Amino acid sequence: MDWIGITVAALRASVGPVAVAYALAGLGLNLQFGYAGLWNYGHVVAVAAGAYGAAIPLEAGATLMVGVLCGVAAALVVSLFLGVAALRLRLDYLAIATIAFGEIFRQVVRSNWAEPVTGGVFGIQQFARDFFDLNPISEGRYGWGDFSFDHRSLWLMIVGWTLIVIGVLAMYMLVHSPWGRTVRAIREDEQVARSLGKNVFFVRLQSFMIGSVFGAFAGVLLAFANNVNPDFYSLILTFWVYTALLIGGIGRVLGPVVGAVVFWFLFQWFDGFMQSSIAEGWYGNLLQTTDAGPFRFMLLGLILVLLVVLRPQGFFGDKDEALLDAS
Amino acid sequence: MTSEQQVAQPASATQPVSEIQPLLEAHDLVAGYVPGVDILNDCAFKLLQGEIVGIVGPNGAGKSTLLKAMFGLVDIRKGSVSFQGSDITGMSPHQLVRRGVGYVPQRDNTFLPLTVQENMWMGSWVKKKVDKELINKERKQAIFELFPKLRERWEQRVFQMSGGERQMVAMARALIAGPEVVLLDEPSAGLSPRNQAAVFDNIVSVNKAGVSVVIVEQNARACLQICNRGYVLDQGRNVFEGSGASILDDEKIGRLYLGSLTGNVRL
Amino acid sequence: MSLAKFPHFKRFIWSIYLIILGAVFIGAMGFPVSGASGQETSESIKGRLEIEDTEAQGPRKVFTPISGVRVTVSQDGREIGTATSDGSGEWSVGIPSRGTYQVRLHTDTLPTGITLTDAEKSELPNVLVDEGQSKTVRFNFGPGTRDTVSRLERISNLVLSGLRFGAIIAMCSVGLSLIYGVTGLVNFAHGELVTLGALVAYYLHTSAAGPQMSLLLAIVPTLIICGLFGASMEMGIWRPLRKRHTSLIALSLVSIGLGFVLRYIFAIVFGVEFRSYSDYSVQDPVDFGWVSIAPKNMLILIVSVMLLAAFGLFLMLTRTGVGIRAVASNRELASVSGINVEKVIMGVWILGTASTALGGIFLGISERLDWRMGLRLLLLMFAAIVLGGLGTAFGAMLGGFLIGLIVEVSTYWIDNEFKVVVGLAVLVLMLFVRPKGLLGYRERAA
Amino acid sequence: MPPEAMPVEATPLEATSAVLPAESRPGVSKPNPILTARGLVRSFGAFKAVDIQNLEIQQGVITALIGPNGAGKTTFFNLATGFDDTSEGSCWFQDQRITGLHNYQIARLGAVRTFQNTRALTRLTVMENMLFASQQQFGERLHRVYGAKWRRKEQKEKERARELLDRFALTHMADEFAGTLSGGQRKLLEMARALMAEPTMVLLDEPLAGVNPALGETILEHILALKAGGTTVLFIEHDMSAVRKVSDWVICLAEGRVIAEGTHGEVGQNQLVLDAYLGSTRGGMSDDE
Repeated sequence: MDWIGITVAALRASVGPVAVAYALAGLGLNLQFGYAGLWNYGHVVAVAAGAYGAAIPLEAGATLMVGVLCGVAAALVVSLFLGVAALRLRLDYLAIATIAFGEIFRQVVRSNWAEPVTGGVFGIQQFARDFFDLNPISEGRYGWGDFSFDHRSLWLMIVGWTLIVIGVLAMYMLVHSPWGRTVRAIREDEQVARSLGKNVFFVRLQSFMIGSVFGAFAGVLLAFANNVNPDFYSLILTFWVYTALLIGGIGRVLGPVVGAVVFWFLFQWFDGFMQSSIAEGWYGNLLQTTDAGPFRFMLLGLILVLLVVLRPQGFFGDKDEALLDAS
Repeated sequence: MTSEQQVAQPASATQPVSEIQPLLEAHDLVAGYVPGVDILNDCAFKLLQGEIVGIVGPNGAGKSTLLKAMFGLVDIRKGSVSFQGSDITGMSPHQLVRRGVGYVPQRDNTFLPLTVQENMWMGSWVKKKVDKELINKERKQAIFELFPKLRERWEQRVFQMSGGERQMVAMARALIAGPEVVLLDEPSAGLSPRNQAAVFDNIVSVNKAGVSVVIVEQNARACLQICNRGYVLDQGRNVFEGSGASILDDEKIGRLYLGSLTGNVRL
Repeated sequence: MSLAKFPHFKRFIWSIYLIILGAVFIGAMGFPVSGASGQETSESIKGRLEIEDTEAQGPRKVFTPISGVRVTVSQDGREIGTATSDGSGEWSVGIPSRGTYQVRLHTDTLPTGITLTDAEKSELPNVLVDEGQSKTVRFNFGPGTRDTVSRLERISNLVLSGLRFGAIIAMCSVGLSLIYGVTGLVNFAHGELVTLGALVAYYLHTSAAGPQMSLLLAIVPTLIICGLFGASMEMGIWRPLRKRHTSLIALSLVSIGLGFVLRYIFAIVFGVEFRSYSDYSVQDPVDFGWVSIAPKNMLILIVSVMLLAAFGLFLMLTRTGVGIRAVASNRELASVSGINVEKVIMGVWILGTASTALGGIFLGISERLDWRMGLRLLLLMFAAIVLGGLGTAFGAMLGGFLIGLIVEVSTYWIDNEFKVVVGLAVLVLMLFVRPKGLLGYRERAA
Repeated sequence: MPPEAMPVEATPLEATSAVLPAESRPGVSKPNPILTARGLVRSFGAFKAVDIQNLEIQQGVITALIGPNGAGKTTFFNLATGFDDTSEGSCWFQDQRITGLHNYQIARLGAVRTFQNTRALTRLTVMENMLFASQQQFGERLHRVYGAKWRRKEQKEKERARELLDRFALTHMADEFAGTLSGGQRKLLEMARALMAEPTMVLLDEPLAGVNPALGETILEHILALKAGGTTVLFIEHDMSAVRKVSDWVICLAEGRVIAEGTHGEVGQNQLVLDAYLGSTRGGMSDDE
């Protein structure tokens, strides 16, 4: 078995454009879930709104700037609507409401009815020419051996990692400001916050919407990297971001970034490992090559379970600060 | 409640307390909810057959915790609890109920969406042999004698009832299993004065019917008036123990621990 | 590591391991591992060509199949496929994906003497096929006495279909609601319990490697297996986590992970294509005047209603049933009343998974089976229990029927593809208007 | 014990500059009311948890709210601070009608409450708990987060917080998680936190509940110090000796109604009050002093 090949491919995925998008989405979810304590199971709505919000005007011929702004604006509008409606509910209801909303969003954009605008099941392709026209890197592959990227991926990665650096800095300042303190205090005890004159609903809404902006950037990046396809934005995306977040550690600024990198490393590694081991006939005829995909997802589900149970603070966190463990 | 139970003798003054086999006893209890924080520190408690014993003290003294620890609701870290001479430390509530200990929590002490009748079924859960028939007859009769009001409310759901009526349902629920002893956590909390008086009267009649009673109360004076003996707790420790009257008469105890306005009432 | 604080760690790990192993084992034994798992598209357009035999005697209509007729499916002028009707008049064309297609009947291939009722309708220009759907289209032949379906007939058929779907949702969501009631767990893996029931029955009934018992006989062992599965999940996973005072949100994340694990095991062992039980897969609807319904669906509706009513009576009248309601309303008090709460929770898990499995079998009979059938139902189940009132069994029943009705009847006005959206919109709306649900009771503040 | 705490020598009345009302009947109007309730009702079905015709809380004095369990004291607190919905009637705070306002808006007007069960924000440090309470957090508005201005402001607030922590003997814990504090320390933190908000009126729900007598004394001194600093105090208390020590005025609730008002001496003699507490008319009242 080509252990090195598998590992290099995994390393490549762990810093690639999709991992970057997960890190960005994770930054947003971390603000909502880790710092503000909002049980948001519909983060995919923000990501999808970002992707569609950017892709639709771009396809219609808008400039890149307008497209990106539209993506962010779409996420803001959707999260404003969802937040105003759902943030007044008890938190387990919030979870159900957001998950339902995520599915509503997906079903609507993929419907025949919305097809003239969203492309229905086929999604939207070939709209990011403006973005790749800005690419200063000339055509070709760059890197060492198997660890190499083509010019498009590299351009996406440069933009993406820049966004992450900016995002992490912005998030750090945000959560270490008095505003961030209020957000955390509300997570601890909203009644106390109210008794001290804090507008709990408004601050929650703010954190919800800011988290969605990060999600929107992730969506725009994903759209540039992979085109827009409605079935990509199913509920499952939210839970992979949760898994990544749990790996990195909830409620720490760098947690989602570390988590996304590790998550995609594992994801790709499992995939490579399963493919080769099945091909080499390790399991007899118990597993076929087509089972490698599902098997990898199964392992990741298992990781999610074990993480929550055994290390709610993440691989790198401190037990005392484990946010999940408090009952 | 039932005929096989004797009407108990109140602890007689001639016999020293230590020589009688206690019904419920706790030694050197250390217990708490959060790891590392002990609410009870070496707390001791004793109840004799047929007694009413009050546990009083300031808020946060650990009165309710003592009750919960004896009833298996709080982890006991040190010490032991025994009932009728056998060790019950760490037993779970449903085992204790089967042995004849009843407990009425302070809040949320009724099944709100259930009818009074269904609440009673739940109270008699441990009596597997007791079919509906028996509940309908003997025990129901006994409950109606104590709480006549429940007769007309029998089929009503509890969430439609008032606070005083709910407290009756709660007590009846604990009594219908025919326990030897009931532990009452602040039975008068949240009730109007008239209802409070009624609750204490009820407790006395329950006791007369042969059930020993442990009461935790904020309303110390009203409680101690019906108690044979009382314990004063502070900071999870016993600070005073004696007959109800002796606690009430003790000026210092009254001022320091009984704490409420009634601490200044001389009877 | 937090192992020290988790006394049931070993048990937990073992149960996860056993769940996976068991599922893989059953799968490996039960489902012939075929190359079919690569064949992911399963959408098709099919139909049966037949003409009413107007001379036949008796109350029931008799149809004669028309064979040898060619039908072409195309999309935007592109031909997708052609089929010829077989001896029973049936034809079927596989299509690549969801979308709108045109279906044309070649009238020149019709046997002499048989004509279309409406000659213009030899081509159906807008045949909409959903994801995974096998769409049936109909051509009418002969003089055509009743080819127009009245509004009343359409809506009453939708109502009946809604009741059937609602019964299935209700069967499946009673367990979800009760488990939430007694443990507070928002179980996102509940959809997988639906799938599990359907697939275990498939193994016992249809699968070549299974015992191939009749479907009705297979139901009993299926329910036992699924009930035991629920019990082992409770024993191995949920009880240890509850003992450790794991927060509800962490529990729900565990259920999400567990859902993934189960679902992808299904995908591996069952494959990703749609299948049907060999019994009852095709049944002609029986006409009752205004409504027509396949007998299997009628039976599902009747049996579900009877079972749900029996379960309701059980909850109202028996000691155990009242005990379940008591634990759901106040777990702490139930425990101090002498109820062995853990035992009741265990009972609820067994009952809940068994009834959910039965719902899954019903879903499989009335529609089809695949590895995601439960996931597709999950959000509608949530809609049902939120509508009826979280944590109450009667709420789940009422909510289930209502959601089924709303979802089906909405297609009278709204396009088919928005069915689920309508159900979820009801859920969201309910959360805003009356979060405690229709049957939830309000606790009076003390 | 904090060094700055005032010794409890002067009886409360001597330290009061405000003139107490001459009469002591329920609902009497007072010279300078800060909180006023008129026809205030909170009903649950047919049951009225609070039913107050007329009640005024005087500015600058310490008022104690007493009454048996379930008399509606905490419910009244909840109504006055917007934590519960009023069924009928209204409350005014300094001439502004506050019924219908959100609880945080009422807090911003200057009426800050505490809770009966201590509520420390456990995963924030003690210092963060304090800073969070400040009403003048410039950087609390989102659009200012990335400016530099709030840091200067924060520095000032930090000094103020440190002073308060000194006063409550919590300085050494400033950088610990509030979750590590003992029960008594949490009680002190909660009070310090309320003061950090610079309220014109504090409403303390059983500030002595669950604390030992020594700490109780300290808390009472802090309450007196509050008055000296010009803050109005309304507190719920069961412990009559504490009420006697610090309160200028006592209001007794029973079954949701105000049954007596006056100085603690007057209320202590009131037959209605005794009845309410005892549920019967046994016994009389005698003052220790």
